[in-house]
Amino acid sequence: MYLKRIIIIISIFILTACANNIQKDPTFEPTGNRDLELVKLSSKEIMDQNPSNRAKELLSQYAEISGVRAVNDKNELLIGVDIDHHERFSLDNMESELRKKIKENFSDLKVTLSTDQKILLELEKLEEDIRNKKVSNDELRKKIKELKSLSKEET
Amino acid sequence: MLMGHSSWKFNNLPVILSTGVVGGPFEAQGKIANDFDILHEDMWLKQDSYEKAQQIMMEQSCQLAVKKANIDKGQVDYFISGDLINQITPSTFAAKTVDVPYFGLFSACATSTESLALAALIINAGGAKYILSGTASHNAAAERQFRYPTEYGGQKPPTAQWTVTGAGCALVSSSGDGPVITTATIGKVVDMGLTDAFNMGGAMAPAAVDTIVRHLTDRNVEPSFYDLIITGDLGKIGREASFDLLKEKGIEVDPTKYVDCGLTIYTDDQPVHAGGSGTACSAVATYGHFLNRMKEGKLKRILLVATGALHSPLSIQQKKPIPCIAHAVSIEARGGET
Amino acid sequence: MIFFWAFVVGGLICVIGQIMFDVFKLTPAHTLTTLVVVGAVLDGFGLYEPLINFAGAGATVPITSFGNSLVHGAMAEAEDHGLIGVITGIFEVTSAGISAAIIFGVIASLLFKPKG
Amino acid sequence: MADKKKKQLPPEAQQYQRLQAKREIKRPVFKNCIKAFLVGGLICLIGQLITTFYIHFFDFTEQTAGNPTVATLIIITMLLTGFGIYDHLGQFAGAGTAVPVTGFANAVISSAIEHRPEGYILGVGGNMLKLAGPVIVYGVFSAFIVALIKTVLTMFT
Repeated sequence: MYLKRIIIIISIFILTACANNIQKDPTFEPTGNRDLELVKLSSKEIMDQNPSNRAKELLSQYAEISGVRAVNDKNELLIGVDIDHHERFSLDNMESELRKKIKENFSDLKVTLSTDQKILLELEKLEEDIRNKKVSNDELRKKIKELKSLSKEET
Repeated sequence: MLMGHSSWKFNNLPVILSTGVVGGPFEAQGKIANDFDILHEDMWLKQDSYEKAQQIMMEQSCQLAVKKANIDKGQVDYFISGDLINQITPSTFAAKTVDVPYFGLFSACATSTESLALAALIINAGGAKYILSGTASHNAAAERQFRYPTEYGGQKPPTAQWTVTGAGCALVSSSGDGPVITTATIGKVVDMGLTDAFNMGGAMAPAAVDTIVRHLTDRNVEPSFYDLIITGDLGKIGREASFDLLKEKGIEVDPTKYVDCGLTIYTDDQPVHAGGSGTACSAVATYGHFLNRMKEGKLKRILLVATGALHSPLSIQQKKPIPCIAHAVSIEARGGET
Repeated sequence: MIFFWAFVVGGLICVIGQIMFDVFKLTPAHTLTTLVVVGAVLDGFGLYEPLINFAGAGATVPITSFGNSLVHGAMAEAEDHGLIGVITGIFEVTSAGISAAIIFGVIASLLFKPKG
Repeated sequence: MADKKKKQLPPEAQQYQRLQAKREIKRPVFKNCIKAFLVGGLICLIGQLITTFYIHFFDFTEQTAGNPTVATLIIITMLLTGFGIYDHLGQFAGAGTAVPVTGFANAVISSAIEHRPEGYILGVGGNMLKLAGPVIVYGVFSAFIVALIKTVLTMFT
């Protein structure tokens, strides 16, 4: 009988724990389009981040997108997209549509677009580092390559 | 001797000299814990398999019965036993330890009365002076033989029954003090087409009713002749279904005098679903609880109807119905027969 | 959000299993086998992957995902090697669940005794 | 199917089955479903928490975090099974603990520890997949059929 009680207590505990979690982590917040986080990075920094900024602007037109992170170097553009949760049923279609759109606009760069939480997290850190000038061009290139291969990994 | 078509009347009145009753940890928390001679704390009895634990319980109950009767083990003429596990090996190994000529029986949970009836028959005919008759079962051993591994998280429906961990043994003799075995009725295999192995009580009820009806006809008595009619392991469902069925056949039984061993052993808040079952169920409840009440003078005549479901895991997988059987033995306090 | 939907979708798949237990009186083995086959067929129609995108562990933890990933392994290999890949690729993706269960099964048999 | 079988029985047996059905304790389907929903959902929620943990603290993506999540759940199941807790959870939750991958692991692990007295090769090895075997067998076979049809269809289109 106390088994029942234990299960109820655990479930309440976990439900509240993850509710807190949702609030703390901005990437899980379905912020919607208007207050979309668009931290534009200065073009004078380590590497010209203009393509990234343009990509962010382009993607912010989509109502389904609740957050964009992007980083680029000379030849690569890496974009992480956070999509509203109720749109995730059609995630695959959405992804290929966005990919097509970006590729049309950035024909001179190799584009990698991902909706993966991990990529979003890493891009956020990387953007922070660029802003704080904590990362050299070489390191940036290496990091982008690393994330690109991570996003291609399956299971 | 032969009484009616399928019953025996034992004119020489074989005596149940003594009994030995052993139980497990779950039985120790039950209603009749005081009626056990030995209660084990450990399901394993410090053995390396459940089957071995069951064998040890059988051996202990035999030793207890022999010791209480104050006879030498060498004086026992036969050992009659059986159980539910593959080819009744736990009984066989126990028989090797007991070291007397051995009859191995299989009647599933009705083995206790089948062996008691055969023991009485042999004693009555002068074929032996002392016979040990008993059965044992072990919850975990039965679980893994008939259902799932004991640690598997399968959900049992409320119709399921709980196999008793324990052993009960009676020493039957041609002379001495104690309750006497007066009659026995051998059951027929009855199959009403039920296939749910998680509802054995419901499947076995018609077999119990069939045997009770034939016993009453053969002995030409009313149900009220007995202080108690005790069924083996029908559980809640089987008890009620058999009660209805008896009524349908025009036999009025006083519900307070119609009890079930499976509902006697455990308390209501123990998670045994529809009640206890297993070969030891009727043996433990009768040789412990009911014979003790008889010794106290609270009971004069009882009819024990142990019921057995004779299916195997194989027959269930092949979608065969559950064949059932019930054997009845009447036990009376000395002087009860007038 | 993903946590909420993982809870709800996972819970609902379990309710389907419970209904198969109680209403259709199927054994656990029959129920789980049916669910795995259903998972494989759903993936055949391309319906399981969107569910995983939507519910995360709510769709990957129930046994239905087993059928899904078996098909996935087979399909991935088939794209590279054609029809023969269907046979050779089946365990490509699923191996984690089966191998972990077997490995920890053996370890458990060394460590534990059933409690009865 | 069941009705057809019932009609072949003698009338006496049919009559008894009706009588018995009245006395049979009904399974509490609704209550069981609620319990299965809560516990099953909870297990998936824990799975999601583990996945999120792996994504945040290790180099796993949503795609690749699935395998370590399953392995972690199976380790937890091993401990719960070994300490004799999982069977009680199973009695409470029914399909809630049977349908998630933990139920599959429990089927394997409980069979493995149950059959240790029969030796490691024939006991543990031989019986380990006794309960989980059908799931693997028909999972593989149905996946084969589905993948075959899909491959053939893509070849001709």
